[in-house]
Amino acid sequence: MTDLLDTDLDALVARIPDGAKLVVFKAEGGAVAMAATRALVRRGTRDLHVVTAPTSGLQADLLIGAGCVATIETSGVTLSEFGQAPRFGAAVKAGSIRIVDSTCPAVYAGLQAGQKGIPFVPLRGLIGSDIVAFRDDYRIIDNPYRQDDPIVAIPAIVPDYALFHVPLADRAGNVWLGRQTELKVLAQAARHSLVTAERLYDGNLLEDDRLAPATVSSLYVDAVAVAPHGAWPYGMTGEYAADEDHMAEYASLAATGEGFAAYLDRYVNGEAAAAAE
Amino acid sequence: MTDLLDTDLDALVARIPDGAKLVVFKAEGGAVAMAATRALVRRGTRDLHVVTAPTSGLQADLLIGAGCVATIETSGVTLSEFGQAPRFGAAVKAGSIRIVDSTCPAVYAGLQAGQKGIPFVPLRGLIGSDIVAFRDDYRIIDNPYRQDDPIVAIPAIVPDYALFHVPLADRAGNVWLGRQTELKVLAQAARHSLVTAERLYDGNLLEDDRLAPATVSSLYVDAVAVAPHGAWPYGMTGEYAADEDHMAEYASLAATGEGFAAYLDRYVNGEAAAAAE
Amino acid sequence: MSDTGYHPEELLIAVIARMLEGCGHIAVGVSSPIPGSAALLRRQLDGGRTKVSIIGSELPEFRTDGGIDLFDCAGQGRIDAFFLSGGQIDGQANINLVGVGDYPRQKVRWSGSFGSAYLYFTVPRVILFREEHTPRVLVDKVDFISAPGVSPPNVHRPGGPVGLVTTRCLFSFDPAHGRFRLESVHPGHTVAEVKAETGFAFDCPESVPDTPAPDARILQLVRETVAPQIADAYPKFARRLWNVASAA
Amino acid sequence: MSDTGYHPEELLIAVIARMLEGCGHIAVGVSSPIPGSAALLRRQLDGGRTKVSIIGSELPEFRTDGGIDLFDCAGQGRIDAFFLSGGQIDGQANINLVGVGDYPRQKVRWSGSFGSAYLYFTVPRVILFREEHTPRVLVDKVDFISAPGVSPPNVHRPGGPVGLVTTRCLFSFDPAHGRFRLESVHPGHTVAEVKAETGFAFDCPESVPDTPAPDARILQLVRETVAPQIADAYPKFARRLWNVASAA
Repeated sequence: MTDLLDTDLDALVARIPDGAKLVVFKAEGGAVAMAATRALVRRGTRDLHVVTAPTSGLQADLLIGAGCVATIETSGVTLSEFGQAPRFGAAVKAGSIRIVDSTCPAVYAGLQAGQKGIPFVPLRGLIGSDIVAFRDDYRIIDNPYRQDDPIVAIPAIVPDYALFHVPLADRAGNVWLGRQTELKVLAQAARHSLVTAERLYDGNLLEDDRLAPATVSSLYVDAVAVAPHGAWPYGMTGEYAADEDHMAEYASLAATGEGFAAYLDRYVNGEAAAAAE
Repeated sequence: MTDLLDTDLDALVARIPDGAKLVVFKAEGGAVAMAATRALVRRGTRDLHVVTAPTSGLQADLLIGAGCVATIETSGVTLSEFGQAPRFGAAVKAGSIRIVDSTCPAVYAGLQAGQKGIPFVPLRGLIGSDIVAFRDDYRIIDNPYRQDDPIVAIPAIVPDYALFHVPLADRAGNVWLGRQTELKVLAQAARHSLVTAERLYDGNLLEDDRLAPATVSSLYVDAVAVAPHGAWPYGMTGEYAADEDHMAEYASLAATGEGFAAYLDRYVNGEAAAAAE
Repeated sequence: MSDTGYHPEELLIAVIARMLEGCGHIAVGVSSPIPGSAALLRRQLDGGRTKVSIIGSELPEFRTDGGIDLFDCAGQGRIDAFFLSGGQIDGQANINLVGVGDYPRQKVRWSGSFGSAYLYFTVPRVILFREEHTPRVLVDKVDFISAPGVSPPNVHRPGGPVGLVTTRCLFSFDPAHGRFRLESVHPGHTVAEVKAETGFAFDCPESVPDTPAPDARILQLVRETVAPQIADAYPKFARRLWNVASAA
Repeated sequence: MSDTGYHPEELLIAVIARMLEGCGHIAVGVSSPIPGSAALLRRQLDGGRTKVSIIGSELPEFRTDGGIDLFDCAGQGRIDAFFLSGGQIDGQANINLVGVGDYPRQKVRWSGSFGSAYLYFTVPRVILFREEHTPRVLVDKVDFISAPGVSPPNVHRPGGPVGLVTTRCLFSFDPAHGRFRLESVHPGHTVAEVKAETGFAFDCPESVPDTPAPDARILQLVRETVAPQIADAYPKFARRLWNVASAA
C-alpha cells in the first residue's frame, strides 16, 4: 500500500489548483486545517470557490483577506466572541468576492447529496427566505407524496477538494476524525481529500475497534501531512485549547487592510521564514 | 438523569405493541438483538411490520416462523452459508405474510429520509426493476436539474421501534455502536429505540473522545437492557464468534414446521424455563 | 446588581424559562448564555426531566456537535424549543442575520443566516431573543430575510416564532395575523418607551402588565444550581454575573 | 485437482482477473470466493495499485462494512467493478434474486435482491458470475427482475453488465443490443454443450476460441499470494482448494 504520508504542507496545498472548489469545516472542535491554510496563502492560490461546511471563521477570513477567494458559499463567517469577520465584511462591501448565502442544514444536505451521488436532497424550511430568492441553483419542487406541498431541492455539492485537520493518521492514509464525524461527509462528497493530522498513528486505524468507527479510509484520502498543532490558533478537542490572545490580535489587526498585511507578514509569511532558519 | 438501564428483556420487548413497525439490523457484526428477539417470540407479539435494515437472517426467520410478522419489508432474508431462510420461504409460499421487496440502498435511503425528517430521498438505479413495479409507495419523479432524467423517490421510513444490540451502554442511556455505525440511522429514524447491550459501561460514553463518535445519545434511546451474549447465536465483532453449529442446527430443524416447533421449544421457550430454574 | 435585588439578566432568564414550560427538549445555539441559563432553569423547575442541549458545551449531558445531528433532530420533531436572534427583526418576525443595505454588496455585512432558515420552520417554539431594543434592530422591514416569520398555509411549517424577548419587554407573536403583541414591560420600563424604541407596529392592549420580577426561589435556583452549570459553556458570563466557575 | 494441472476454480479466477484489467477499485460482495480471488489476483498483476474491498473480510485493508458506505461509494463513481449473480439470469442480462413463479406468492422464494437494483446501474463494470450453467438458471426470461440488464437511453446508468462467467464459458454482453455473445468456451467444454445448456438466445461467432488456461505465473500468484489472502474471508474455500489457512 502506498505511503500517503510522504508529503509536507507545501506539497499538500500545491495539489489545489487556482479556481478549485474547496470545502473547509467549521471552527468548533479543531478540524480547521489552519497550518495548511497559511501554506495555501503563502503559495498565492487564487480564485478559489470556498464552501464552508457549514460556517467558518478565521480560516475563511484569512483566505479572503489574502485574495485567494473568488466565491464564498457559506452559512456564516464569524470570529464568534471576537466579533464579525473583518476581511469578509470588507470584501462584501467592496464587491470583491461573490457571496453565495446558504443555511447550515442546506450545506450539509448538498454535501450529503454529493456523498450519495444523487442530484439533490429535498429539505424542509427555507421557502420565503431571501436565501432561496437569491440562489438560482435551488428549485422548489412538489413533494410527490402530498398534494400542494412545495419543498426545496438542494443540489449536490461536489467540491474538488476537501481540506481538514484530524487528530490521527496512519501510514496507509486512513485518518481518524475524532468527534468531528461530519468530516466523513466532506471526504466522501469531495473528489479529493487533503488532510493534515496532529500526529501519526502507529498501526492501522481500521484494525482498532474503537477508532475504526470514526475513521475515513484511505480510499477517500489523496494525501496527508503531519502537522502538529495544525489547527492553531483554533483549539482541538482533547489536545489543546484555542489561542484566545492570538484570535483577539487577529481581530484587532484585520480590522484594517494595513493591519491585516502586518498580520500576514508576521504570522503567515513569517512562519515560513522562521521555519527556514 | 433517569436511569434507562432499569429494565429486563421481557420489560424491554413488552414496550412493542402488536402491529408495530419494527426495524432490525442485518446480521454482520453482531448488532442483532437475538436475546430480545426470543423474548419477543415468547411474549407472542403479533402483526409486526418488520423492516430489515437492509437484510436479515435468523432473526427475521424466527419471527416469521413464530407467527409474529404480518409484513416483511426487506432486501433479503438468508441464512447465508447455511442456506435459504426456511420459514421465510414457507411463509411466502403459503401467502401467510405480506412481502415488500426492496433493495439495500433504498432501505438505507428511506431510513435516512426518516432521520432527516424529509418526505423522500431520490435514488439512482431501480428503474425497470420489478421492485419498483410492485411497490406502490415509490414514485418516479423528474430530476429538476436535468431534462428528461427520471429518478426514483424513496419515501421516508419511520419505524415505530428500532431494536438492536450494542457492545456498551451507560447508566444515562447512551449506547456505543462499535463498528455498526449505521445503527445511528435506525435509532434516529425510529420514533423509539430499544437496545440490548453486551455490558454496562461505567461512566458516560459521551465523555470519552474515542467512544463518543460512535455513541447514540440517550435522547434517542427509550430503554436499555443488559444482555450478555445478546447476539447469540450470531457473533459480535471483538467479542465472540458466531455459533456455527447452532446456525446449522437451526437451518436443519427449521426446514420443516415440526422441526421449527422443536427448535422453539428447546431454544426459545426452553431458554425462559432454564432461566426460571 | 441593580437596586432591584437581581441582575437584569436574571429577569430575562426567568421570563424565558416561563416561555419554555412544557418543553421536553430545548436546544440552545452558540453565544446564548441567557437562553442557555433559562433552559437550565426550566430543567430545574421540571425536576430534571427536561432535556437541554447546549451547542458548544463540554458537559456530556448537554453535548451536541451542533452539526448534522442537530438539524436532523429538529427535522424529526425532537426539538421543542430553540432560540434565534437577528441583526434586524421586523414586525412580521422576519429575521435578518446577513446585513444592512442592498444585497449582495451590503454596506454592513454580518456573519450569515446559520441554521435559521431551517430551524425557524422545524422547531415548534422558537423564541426570538435580542437584548438591544432600538429602532435600529426592531425595524419595519428587514433588509434581507434570513428566515421568514410566517409562511403561506401550504408550506409545511410545524415551527415558528412564539415571542420576542428584549431588555425592555416581552412580545408574543400571532402567526395567523403575522403581528407581535406587547405582553409585558420589564420593571423600570414603560409602554411609551417601548413604542418609541420599536421600529415596527405591534398590537398593544390598553393595559400592559409589568413583567413579574423573579421571586426568591427562582433567584436561588439560578444562582445556586444554574450558575455553575452554565459556567461550563459560558465561563465569562458566569464569572461576571455570579462570580461562579465551571462545575466540570 | 483435475488432470489439467489446475483446479477449475483457478481457471475462473484467471478469466475474471482478465476482465478486471484497468480497474482502480474492485468491490466484492458476500459469498464470492472466486470473484474475490480474481480481484486479489488483479491486484497482484497490477503491482498492488488496485484497491480491493471484500465485504465481510476482517483484513483491514479490504474491510468495508457493506453498508451505507458501499452504496455511497458506488454512487460517487468510486467503484469500478462489482459482481452480481442470479437464481435466474436471462438473455437481456436481467437478473432474478427473488424467486420462481408468480410474484409475490412464489413457489420458490430466494433471499431477495440485496443491492443489485442499485449497483447494476452505478458500477461501470458489473461481472455476472454463476457457476451453474443450466437452462434452469440461464433462462429466456426471468420470473422477477431484481435488476434489469439494459435501460432506456434517458435513464441515468453509468453502470451495467459487461459479461457472464459460468463453469462452461465466458459471454460478453452488448448493452446496445441487449444480447450476450459467446466469447470463449472453457477447456473440456464445447459450443454445442453451451447451446444445449443455455435457456436464452445469444450471439455465437462461427469460430469460438477456447478460454486460455491459466499459465504457470498466474497459478503461482494464485497459490502463493492470493490463497493466503482470500483465506481470511473464505477459510473453507482456501482450505479445500489449496490447503491454506488465513494469513491474518
